[in-house]
Amino acid sequence: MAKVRGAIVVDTEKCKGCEVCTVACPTSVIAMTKEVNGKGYHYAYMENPEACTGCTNCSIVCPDGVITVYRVKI
Amino acid sequence: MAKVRGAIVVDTEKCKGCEVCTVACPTSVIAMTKEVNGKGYHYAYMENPEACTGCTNCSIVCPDGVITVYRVKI
Amino acid sequence: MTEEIIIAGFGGQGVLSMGKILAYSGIMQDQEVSWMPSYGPEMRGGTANVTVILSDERISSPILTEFDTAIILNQQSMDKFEKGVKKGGLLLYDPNGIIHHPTRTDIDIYTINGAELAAEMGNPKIFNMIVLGAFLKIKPIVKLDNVIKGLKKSLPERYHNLIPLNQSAIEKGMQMVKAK
Amino acid sequence: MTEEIIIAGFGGQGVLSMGKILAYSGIMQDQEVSWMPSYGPEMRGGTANVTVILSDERISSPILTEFDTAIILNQQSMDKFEKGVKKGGLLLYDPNGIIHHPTRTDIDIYTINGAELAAEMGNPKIFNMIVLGAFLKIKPIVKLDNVIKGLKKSLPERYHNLIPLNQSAIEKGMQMVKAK
Amino acid sequence: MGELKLMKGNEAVAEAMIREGVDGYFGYPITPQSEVIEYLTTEEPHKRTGMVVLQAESELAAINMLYGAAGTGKKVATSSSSPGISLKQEGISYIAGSELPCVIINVVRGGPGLGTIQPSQADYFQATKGGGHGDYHLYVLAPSSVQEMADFVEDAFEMAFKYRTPVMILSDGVIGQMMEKVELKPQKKRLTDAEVIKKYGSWATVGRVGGRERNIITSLDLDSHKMEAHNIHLQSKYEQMKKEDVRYEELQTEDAEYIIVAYGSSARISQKVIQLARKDGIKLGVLRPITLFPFPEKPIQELAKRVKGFLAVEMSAGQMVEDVKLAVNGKVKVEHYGRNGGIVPTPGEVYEALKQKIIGG
Amino acid sequence: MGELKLMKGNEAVAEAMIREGVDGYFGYPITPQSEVIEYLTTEEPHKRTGMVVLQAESELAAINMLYGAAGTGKKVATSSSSPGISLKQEGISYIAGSELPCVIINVVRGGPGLGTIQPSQADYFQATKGGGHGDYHLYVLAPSSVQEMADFVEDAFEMAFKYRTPVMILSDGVIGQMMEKVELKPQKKRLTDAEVIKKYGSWATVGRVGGRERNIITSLDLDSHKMEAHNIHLQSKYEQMKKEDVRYEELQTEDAEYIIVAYGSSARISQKVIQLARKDGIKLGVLRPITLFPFPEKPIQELAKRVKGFLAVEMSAGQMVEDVKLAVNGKVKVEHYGRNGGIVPTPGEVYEALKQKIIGG
Amino acid sequence: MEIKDIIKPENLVYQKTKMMTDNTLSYCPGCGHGTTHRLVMEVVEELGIVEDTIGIAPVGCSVLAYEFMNVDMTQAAHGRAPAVATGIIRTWPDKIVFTYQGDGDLAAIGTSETIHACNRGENIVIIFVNNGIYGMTGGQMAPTTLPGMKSSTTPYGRDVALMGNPLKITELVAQLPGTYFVTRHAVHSPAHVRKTKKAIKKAFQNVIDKKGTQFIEVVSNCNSGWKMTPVKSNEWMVENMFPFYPLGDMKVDGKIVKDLH
Amino acid sequence: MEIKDIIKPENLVYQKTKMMTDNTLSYCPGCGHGTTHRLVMEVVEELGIVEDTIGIAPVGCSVLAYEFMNVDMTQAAHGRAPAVATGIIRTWPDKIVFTYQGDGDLAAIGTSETIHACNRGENIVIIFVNNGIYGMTGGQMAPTTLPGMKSSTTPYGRDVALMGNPLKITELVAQLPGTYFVTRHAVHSPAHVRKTKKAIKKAFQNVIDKKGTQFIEVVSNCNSGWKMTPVKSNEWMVENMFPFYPLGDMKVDGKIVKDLH
Ligand SMILES: Cc1ncc(C[n+]2csc(CCOP(=O)(O)OP(=O)(O)O)c2C)c(N)n1
Ligand SMILES: Cc1ncc(C[n+]2csc(CCOP(=O)(O)OP(=O)(O)O)c2C)c(N)n1
Ligand code: SF4
Ligand code: SF4
Ligand code: SF4
Ligand code: SF4
Ligand code: SF4
Ligand code: SF4
Ligand SMILES: [Mg+2]
Ligand SMILES: [Mg+2]
Repeated sequence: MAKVRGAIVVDTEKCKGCEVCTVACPTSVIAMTKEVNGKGYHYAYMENPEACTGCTNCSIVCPDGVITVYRVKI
Repeated sequence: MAKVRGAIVVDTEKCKGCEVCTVACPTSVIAMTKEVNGKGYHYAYMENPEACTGCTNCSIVCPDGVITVYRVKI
Repeated sequence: MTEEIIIAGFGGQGVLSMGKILAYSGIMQDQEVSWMPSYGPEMRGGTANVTVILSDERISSPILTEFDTAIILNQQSMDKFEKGVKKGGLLLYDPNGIIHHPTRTDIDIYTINGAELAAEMGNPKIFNMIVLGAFLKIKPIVKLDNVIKGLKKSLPERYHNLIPLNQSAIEKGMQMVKAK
Repeated sequence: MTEEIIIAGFGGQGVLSMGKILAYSGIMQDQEVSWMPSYGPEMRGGTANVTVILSDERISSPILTEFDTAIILNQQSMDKFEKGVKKGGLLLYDPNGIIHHPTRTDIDIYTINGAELAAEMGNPKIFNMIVLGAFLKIKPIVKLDNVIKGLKKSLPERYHNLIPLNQSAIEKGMQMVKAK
Repeated sequence: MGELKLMKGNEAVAEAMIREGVDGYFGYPITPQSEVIEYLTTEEPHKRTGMVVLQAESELAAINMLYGAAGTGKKVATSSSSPGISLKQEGISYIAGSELPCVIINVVRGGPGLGTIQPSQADYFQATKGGGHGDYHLYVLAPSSVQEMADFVEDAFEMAFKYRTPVMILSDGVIGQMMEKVELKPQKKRLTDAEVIKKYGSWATVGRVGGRERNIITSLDLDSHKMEAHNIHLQSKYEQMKKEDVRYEELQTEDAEYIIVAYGSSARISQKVIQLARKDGIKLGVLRPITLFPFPEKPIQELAKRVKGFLAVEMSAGQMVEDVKLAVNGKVKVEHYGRNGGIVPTPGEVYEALKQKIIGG
Repeated sequence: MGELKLMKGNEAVAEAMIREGVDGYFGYPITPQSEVIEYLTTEEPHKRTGMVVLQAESELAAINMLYGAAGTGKKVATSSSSPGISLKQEGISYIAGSELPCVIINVVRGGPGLGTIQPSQADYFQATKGGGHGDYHLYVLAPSSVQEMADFVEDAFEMAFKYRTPVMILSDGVIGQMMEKVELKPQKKRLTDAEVIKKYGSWATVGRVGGRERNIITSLDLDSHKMEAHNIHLQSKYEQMKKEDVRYEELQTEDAEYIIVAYGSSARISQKVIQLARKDGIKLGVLRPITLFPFPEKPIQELAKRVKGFLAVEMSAGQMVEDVKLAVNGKVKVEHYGRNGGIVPTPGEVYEALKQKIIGG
Repeated sequence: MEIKDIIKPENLVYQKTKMMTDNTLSYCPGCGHGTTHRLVMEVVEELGIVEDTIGIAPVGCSVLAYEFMNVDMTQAAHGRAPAVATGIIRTWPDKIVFTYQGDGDLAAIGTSETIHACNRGENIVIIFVNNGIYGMTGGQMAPTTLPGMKSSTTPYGRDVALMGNPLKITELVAQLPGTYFVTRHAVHSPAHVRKTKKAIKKAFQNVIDKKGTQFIEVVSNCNSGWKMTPVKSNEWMVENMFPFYPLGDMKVDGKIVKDLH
Repeated sequence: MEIKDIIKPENLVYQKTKMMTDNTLSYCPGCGHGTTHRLVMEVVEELGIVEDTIGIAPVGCSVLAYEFMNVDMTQAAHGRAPAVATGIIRTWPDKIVFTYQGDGDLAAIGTSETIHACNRGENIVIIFVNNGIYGMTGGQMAPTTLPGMKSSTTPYGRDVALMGNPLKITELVAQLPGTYFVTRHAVHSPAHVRKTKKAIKKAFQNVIDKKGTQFIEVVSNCNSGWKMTPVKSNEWMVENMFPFYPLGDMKVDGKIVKDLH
């Protein structure tokens, strides 16, 4: 019964697959891809996009600042 | 009524006339000469030799260590 | 004989130790050898490479701009070193993660699915040994004996139990290498 | 004309400022001048000296080993500089505290009882001006006017009231100097 | 004629800094140059011009304060003497590498180590060849009088900003401690912050004023090719200095058969040797390098074509003599005469050396 | 043949220190030489030989720890790379002035300033002319292989104690980082404290053992005459080094018409140029200075009598070339070829330079 | 609701500040330097001080901070950032000057410059990233390396008998009269990031108000040096670093607010 | 009784220790350096450690300490004495090593070496003569110069707004785990001399017992720098220096015994 929905956009080429965001996400939205990016890193993506509340936790802990967060009240 | 008598010997050529010993002497034994030594300093001497108790105060504060103290019980 | 080799890939791929084993193998057969790594913070998360020379003569410069062999393990290294292979030289690469495959026609090009095979063998750490095997199949510049001796020399005593595993990885690489 | 002078004595005797006034006086009469002190910790409690040169030409070295005039104010300086006076040169000294008087016969020797006179005049600070006066009496290389002008230049404004006192000290020195 | 004063070299250079409109001085006491900071703190230039004077906790801190301030386009200077200058070598190399304009004064004393506080010229190599690491040079001015201690402040800053390079005034204990008469220049206006931004804002770190691209002061480049290009650029500045800004003085060289090359205090002494020699009918001249880097190579080459020999006179075991030799390049004899440990040679002994090593030899 | 190992230059020099029986190492990490201290702390030589290894808080502290320990007659060393060596200049000048035996390793990187971590030879002036203040020199050894990185440890200490002088091993990022095979010498016994006292107790500060007169380690003398005498003594040591301990290697110089002078990594590269040139019928030889101070002046002078030209090859903008010129003294042409910023020249480009600057020019 | 309906400019709630450049950070995956950089830049943006801000990059992993922070920056010699900052603030007293330094830089080679700049109360912000190791040069011991902690120069663990105890430099500078705000934080979790940012903002505001030296320690990870994954290293940090380097304010508004012994 | 009857060898109660050389001290009249030198040498004599003692002279007025103290001595570069001592004690762990340093040397240029040697707990004695000024070079401001105090570089008095407050380095090192005994004394009066000597003796004994770093501050005068007569300067010291630098133990047997804030 979420009152808000959120979504994140990961700059996949700049993500370094550190997984700090996954730990920070209170609703376990994020996982790492199987594939690697040009730098050889698995990168973050929304595995459970519905669970995202747009709380920005992931984005503010992301050391590389590669997550952009959107939120909308519903 | 001193039970001890003391005396000091000043290495006059090395005395720098700082007067630290005069201040330290509890019985006002020491004064500075009018003449100067080879370095141009007035130097310490016993002005009131009878008052000396050989307490070593003057010698232990003398920065140049030029005072030798003798003491005898009487 | 002089063989000038560059091995280049990601930091964690065992590039440097592969070079070291090769160099040690050279020593085991009384050759002159040199091993020159890229070094410093550029390695951080980025690429690592090492230049290995085996020769019957005194080696002058350990730093090269042209190579008899390039062993390439990621795209950045491909971009950087494909052009450095001498005419008629060898380029061996693992196609995993390679988007732009080599295009030169004046050199011999081989591939080895090292990452895949290592995963199959259940141990990503032997990746570099598979690649080494592939290389030695194409250019048997050092004998397998000497490689094993080299391994012994370069590994601390407590890891010597891993030598058979490494040997089988090398042999796997020898089997699976493919001309492109 | 070039006059090369050393002034040497204890730290507190005003050696450096005497030299400075002399140098300023030279400037007042459009001469080239140099003033070079001994410096550093050796001055601590020990001797101080200054070499002053007044000349009509560009001065080469401000550091001298021979002097036209030596003005000597303590025994150590006597020991050190008597021999440096040029043949026919001048040695002026204050006999107070001097045990070994100068022995040379090829130079002019004068004395000035500066310390005594200063004490008499009730101001030990003017000691060096008395000595300066004595020197200028023997070698009037700078005019008294210029000395006064020099004094004005070298003293901060707030001390200008002291100039008459200094002038009378100089004059005293001029009167009291004696050939030895 | 401007204002005439009797001043120590150390005081003159300090007063000249104030009048030059210098923005900041960062220093640490050391004999024989402590009068520089003592003069400045006594004069309180922050009241006269707004100039900042700070006694740092060490020479190391001082040179890095200089680095910071110089990177903002401010006119800044430091001074020290030999051991303190050695401590500054890393910083100096950074300043040269980052191309920052500033002035460093070395009032040289005898070394090596703690050595002596007496005058010396034994820091020539350090000053001219680069005591710090890497390929760089300072523009080095060598005053030989109190007047030049004052005058070279302006010249030093002119070169510092012309080339965006650290400039060294290489003096010694004689020049620093002696008093001579000196004619001081009138006070220049210190640039306002806005003027600094306007003049140097294109490269200086003054904040991204007006939202411009950021400026960076650095000597680092992990890309060797860029680093090489940077080095080539630095070298080109040194070449330009050699073309445009060599300075020297020639004394009676027109008819000279022998030449003494000497700078700073040694040049003053050598000047007297001319008189001694000419009295004996020996045609001696003196070439005094005023810039030690760039070294007056050309005029020495020219002289080498027509004279019989050179004597390099330095208060050192023989340092500048190498540059004289490099310039003469084997054409005629080059010898060295020097004193060490704080001893200043006399004209007489220099003349003797000339006769023995060059004329007789 | 001794034990053969594949080692980095940095590791080899570290292992050689242990085997030499060195008593102490004081260092601070810096690329490209951090492997020296990493190897030492991993090997735990205090267990093998009793050798002490300490990571200092800075290079400044490290060089002064070295100074303290060297003053007691212990065999001690430090290592760093260019910026760190600049920070040590004051300390090095003290060590030279106080005549203490010790070894300083510089694994040179590109400068100036923070520069680059890649190899360079641009600290030649600093090493050979004296980056610190005052007249002093280091005895400077330039290894050109991992084997020499190891071997020169023994040689360096031999010279350090022979002359009571700091010795520098001037290496570079190539030699430090590359692995080659190296034959290690057997372990020497470290001197016991009693042996140190016996051997060096006449001058070293080890306590007034047996109530002897006190020993003093100092570089200070306020008396200029004594200081000058001390300087003359130092210079006499340098003269003795020039007579007795110059080292160099000549490659195919017997019939050579052209000579490349190069040391360290550059010498290895130049060696390849001989092959290229001789293939074209050009008689090229290489003279490799092994000691940079004392510089092999004599052999170059000899060669200058019969060859047509010299090319100095260095990874710098041109530093050693000055010493080559000083030796050649105008007899024949001397030119310089160098790369900067961490770039190592290829044999091909050196050959091109030789043709253009010397043979064609 | 579909993702693409959420991802619309009007719904944007967080994106990397424009005060960070577009250059890819040179740091290892998960390294706290990146987060700390960003917080400083967010504060500069929010306070609207970009035209007056000058940063000093150290020698250490963050040597290239000038490639990432979109402000004027000077790269200082190892340990000398506080002196460099002093040179700037003294000649430009109205500028906002900050240093950004690692623990090797600030507490080993730079100890003297740190202590004296703080003691003089230079009006600057010092951001001190303490990861207990020399990250840049390959994980050697730092003055802040914990007892028993492994590094490439203490491969068997830091032996305090030989190397001394870790240096709590922040506790020391808090006691100098020149410091005004001294505090210790971390950036491994969202809550900590928020607190750290608040502290940084306060520090910059204090400098705008000319209050003297502001000293912010950020206890951080060094995955490469510690040889752990980023997530593991953050856990290790919480368990091992925080007990030794407890988070929180030490000095606020010029007053010590905590027992520092 | 006549004087000559008193002055007989058998009546001798005090004479300068043989551990001081016969060279005339280079210090100004009344300077506390002389007294402090003597106390150190008396302790060395009394403990019978001359064969094992190595001293480090600083750069400062006491640079020539090696001319006066009759022990093996090394003259260190300005501020580096603790590093020099470290080099010695590490390679000769059984020797007795002490440094003798002024306030400029120890607390300005040498801050880093001081802090780190103390933090490592090097087994050495540090004798720290704090006269609030740079005596040697002519009386410039030191880190320990009092607020408002005149020196040749603060001719109108130290302005703390510009130069910071005096640095209480001894209070800082007392807080480092490596220090074992940290104390502050003076040598201007017989009673103080006696106390100081006791402290020095305890420090040397602690080093013999391998307890770590011993740090003894001696607050002293600098007549030349302060421009006062020796007697006046001692009075001034009591009135002005002691309130700021209170005498007494700070740390004994490794435990802090005083509030140091
Ligand atoms: C004078 C000098 N010494 C040493 C170095 C090598 N060096 C570069 S970074 C560094 C340590 C950095 O550690 P820290 O300050 O903790 O930063 P981190 O990388 O951990 O963020 C060292 C020793 C140098 N560049 N300059
Ligand atoms: C690197 C260096 N910087 C500066 C100096 C000059 N110097 C000599 S002693 C001294 C200050 C000494 O003051 P302090 O340590 O307080 O000793 P004090 O003379 O007061 O006993 C200075 C700055 C020097 N010799 N070396
Ligand atoms: S925190 Fe950032 S860099 Fe790390 S995995 Fe998540 S998105 Fe990628
Ligand atoms: S915004 Fe919040 S809920 Fe959404 S992915 Fe990030 S941390 Fe998870
Ligand atoms: S204390 Fe010593 S030096 Fe001073 S006056 Fe007395 S005897 Fe002379
Ligand atoms: S021994 Fe005591 S009583 Fe005698 S002179 Fe000295 S202080 Fe005075
Ligand atoms: S080495 Fe450590 S501090 Fe440096 S970027 Fe990597 S994780 Fe960060
Ligand atoms: S200058 Fe000061 S510290 Fe130095 S000897 Fe004189 S009184 Fe003592
Ligand atoms: Mg760190
Ligand atoms: Mg002092």
